[in-house]
Amino acid sequence: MTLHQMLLQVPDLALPFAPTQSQIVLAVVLPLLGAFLMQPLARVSRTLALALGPIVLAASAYLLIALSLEYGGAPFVVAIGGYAPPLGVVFYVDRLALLFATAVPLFTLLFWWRAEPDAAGSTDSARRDAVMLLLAAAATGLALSGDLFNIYVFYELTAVASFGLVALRATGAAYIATVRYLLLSALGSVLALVGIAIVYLLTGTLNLAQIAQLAPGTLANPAGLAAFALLLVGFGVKAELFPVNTWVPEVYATAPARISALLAGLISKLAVLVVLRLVVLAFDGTGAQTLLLALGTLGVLTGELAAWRAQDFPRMLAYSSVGQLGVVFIALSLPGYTGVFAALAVALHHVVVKSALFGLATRWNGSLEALAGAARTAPRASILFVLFALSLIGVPPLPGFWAKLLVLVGLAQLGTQAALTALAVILLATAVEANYLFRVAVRLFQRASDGAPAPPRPGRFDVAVASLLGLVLLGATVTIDPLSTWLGGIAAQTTDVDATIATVFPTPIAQTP
Amino acid sequence: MRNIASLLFAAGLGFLLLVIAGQLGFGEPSMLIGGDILSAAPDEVGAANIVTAVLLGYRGIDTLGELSILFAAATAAGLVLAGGRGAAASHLSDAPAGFILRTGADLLFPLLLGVGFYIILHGHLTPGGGFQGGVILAAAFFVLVLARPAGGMSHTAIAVIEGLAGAGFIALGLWSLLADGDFLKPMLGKGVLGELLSAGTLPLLSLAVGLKVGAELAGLMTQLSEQPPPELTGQPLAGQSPEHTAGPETQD
Amino acid sequence: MAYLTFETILYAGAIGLIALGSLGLVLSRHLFRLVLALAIAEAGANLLLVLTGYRGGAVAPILGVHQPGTTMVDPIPQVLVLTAIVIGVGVQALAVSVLLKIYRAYGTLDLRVLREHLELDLAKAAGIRAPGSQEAPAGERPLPPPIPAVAKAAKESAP
Amino acid sequence: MGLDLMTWVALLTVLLVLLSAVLVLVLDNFIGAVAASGVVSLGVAVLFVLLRAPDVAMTEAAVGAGLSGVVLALGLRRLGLWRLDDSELGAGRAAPRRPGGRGRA
Repeated sequence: MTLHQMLLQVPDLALPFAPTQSQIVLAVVLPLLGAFLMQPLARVSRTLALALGPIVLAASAYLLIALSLEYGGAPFVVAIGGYAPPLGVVFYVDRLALLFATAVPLFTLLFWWRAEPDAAGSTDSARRDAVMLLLAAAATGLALSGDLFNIYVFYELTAVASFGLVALRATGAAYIATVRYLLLSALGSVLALVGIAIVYLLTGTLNLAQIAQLAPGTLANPAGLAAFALLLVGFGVKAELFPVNTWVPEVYATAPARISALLAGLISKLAVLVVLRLVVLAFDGTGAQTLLLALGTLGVLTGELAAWRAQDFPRMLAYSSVGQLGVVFIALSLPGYTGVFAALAVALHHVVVKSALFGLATRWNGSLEALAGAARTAPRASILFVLFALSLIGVPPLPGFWAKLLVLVGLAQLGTQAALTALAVILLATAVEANYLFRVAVRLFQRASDGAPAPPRPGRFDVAVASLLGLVLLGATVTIDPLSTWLGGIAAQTTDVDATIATVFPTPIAQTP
Repeated sequence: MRNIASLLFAAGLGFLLLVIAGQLGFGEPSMLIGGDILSAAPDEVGAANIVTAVLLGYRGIDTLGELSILFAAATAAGLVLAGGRGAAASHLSDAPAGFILRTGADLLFPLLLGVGFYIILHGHLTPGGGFQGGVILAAAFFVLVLARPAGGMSHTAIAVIEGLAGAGFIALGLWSLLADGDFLKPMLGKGVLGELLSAGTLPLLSLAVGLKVGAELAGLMTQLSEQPPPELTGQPLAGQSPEHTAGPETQD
Repeated sequence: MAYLTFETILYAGAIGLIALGSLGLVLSRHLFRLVLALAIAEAGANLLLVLTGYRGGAVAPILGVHQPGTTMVDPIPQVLVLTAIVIGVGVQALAVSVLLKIYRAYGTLDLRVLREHLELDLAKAAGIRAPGSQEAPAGERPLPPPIPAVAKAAKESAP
Repeated sequence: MGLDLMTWVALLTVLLVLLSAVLVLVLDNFIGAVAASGVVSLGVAVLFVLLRAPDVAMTEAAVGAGLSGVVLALGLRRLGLWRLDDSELGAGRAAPRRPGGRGRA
């Protein structure tokens, strides 16, 4: 039996609590409830309040995994409040949504605990835990929602929760970074809201499946393209899209590294997921593709060049993250199945790699020079860094290579001038990437100069998380064949727009008002 | 450099909006789902105010998300304002209010409270509802804080109310999930359209929204008003070292 | 005067507010002004959204006030705007809180000056030896403890 | 001109709102700017009434003009910006001198 079959097969596990489909809302609602009750609970018992977050996240993860096992094959729809779509809000749960939704509580748990012991009082600790839970709830909702405005609400919640988290270090620099991030993000939200207004005016609905149904007749025009541009820039702020990514280096350099790991790793991919849904369902015209290709290419170019010039570890990672997400946007510009497949591959690879690398940056938060000779004191972390760097560059047996190859092949097949330019840029960026990552790797393994302060050692927990993610990466290397079949299946299901519409509206609804 | 990029961005935005201006038909919306909701809402939800019916019924999860955003903003503001110093420096700023303000507050507080609850509980009948009434509740509470800055109860009360009101909203949703299989489905009878006791659980949801919004906003304002004024903080604290004292340098 | 209809006037108003707000966000260098500009842009977006649901000659979507069967405006954009307004004020309050902390830390809200502070602080925290700098890397630098005046006042207010 | 009353009111309100928005951006006095932003909110609330959105108008008036004004005024008070004008603000703290001249963008 191949892994692919194993992943698709419905196991006969006797689950102690078998959730029904509509109970998937609990994955969003339980963290919200936990967040609301956190501060009152902290006044009663500090221990209970400390345990509440992990318990709620574990319950949420369990629920989503159980649902994936039970209903993981075919997509289904949950109408919230029981109002039939398109009148009410729906959660559209396909394999892609379940994959990302399940990742949210798991990754939040990985980066849940603070690196520094809690200096602040219990009020502060409860507040921080509450905001973390809100972030998890919002990100889960972002993965599951099938309604444009509902997505906007969850996106805003993700944004506001991350403002609170990136300011946690309470330094002046962190506050400046936070307020600049906040203002840019709020401008993006205004633009996204204008985009939503235009889409609503053109189609008369907010349900994504119904928008997909109406899109050929209503959104394939300049006004539709304008709406897409506004939505893209709006939701692109969190996805580190080129012109609206100025917040990335300063925020990731000033926020606690584990928060950066969560934001750069998973949360940015959920914004990508929103853009992916929009591209697949509503805006698959050439105009939208050209826009994505152009912004993605500029992102790769600016990100990797800035990473090459960066002098400190967190900002190097931040700029490299901008470049990697540029590749994701380039992949999304490829039409249909190819694009979604390639984009998912690059995005998932980046989730694993960047989460681990930012985790290591909890202690390696200084300049690159200070890392000289770190392999002597922290051999495992150094070896892990090299592993992730190799995969990030795209050295053959590792998954990063296959992900990048998918994009390159797709671009070559498209063969237009712009696509070939993008291809050249990605290759150039790979060379730049190899240069700066090797520079760090060499520095890690060189002898420290005499008299220099000992290079910092990453904490045991961060190394454990990185090792876990490294194992995931190696596992993916070994099982690359079934894995790509599995991912291809997800991409095929995601791009099957007719099936999506049929799932949300089992009985066809009126096409025009 | 960055300014040029920003200007280009603003110009692009303006151009974009101008281009679409001619294409959009304002004044004749398609009413694709709007029309359906207008005809279905009285039967499905039972609220005379259809905006409230959509807000708490059809799009109830949006409202829950929006309450969470307000909660996140208030909590994050609390984290920020308390950041770096352990706990908030409380009640430094304002001397006890004068007699007139205190008497005024005593009169105003119950009045605002009454108006707030009236608006909240009539949200399914007339314009208004949880948000609007909640703002008035927050104003009532803030008047009290202004008049008696040293009321130590406020923080605990706000934290408890905001937590329990939010939990109450979710609990109503969970009740219907367990009893009927759908989250946030209206429970209880719909009643007679236009009466105070109608629209099922909608007034209860409205109450939860009102209390939550009121508590969040009151908390935000209290936190802001308890910050020490600048004359107490005196000189700027961080970001200074000898080299910082040179004059501004032109950049960009 | 064919262009001066009710809808086009409101559309122009909404676009004007969004444009003015964005312009303020782009050009202004004072953080407090940026927060105000943001509120303007938000008001414009909200106006545009409500406008999408407007229908000429229709009444507000409340039953029992008008004759049954009267055409009503689309309620959905109104709901979206209600949500957006409340989100906006939450974000604004959070922004003001961060502004207070920035002002306390640096004594200015001028964005250009703050950006230089930010670059310098980041370089210092990361231990990058900027050329000409005599300082040793400072490592992470939390806000210093409250200054004596504040501590004194706190002591006095405590019972 | 063939404009009915509602259109006239809309036109005047829009002009008032846009004028106040410009004032928000150019007034040196921050109290004035906050007040102008309150006028923007009130004007927009009037427009919401004209657009048959009484719920939104109530919210905008309560939140935009009332609450937001209080939050901003509290902020101004705690920032000590009650009287200062724009030109003094930038000079409140001197700029840091970047050692070694030009930094990275």
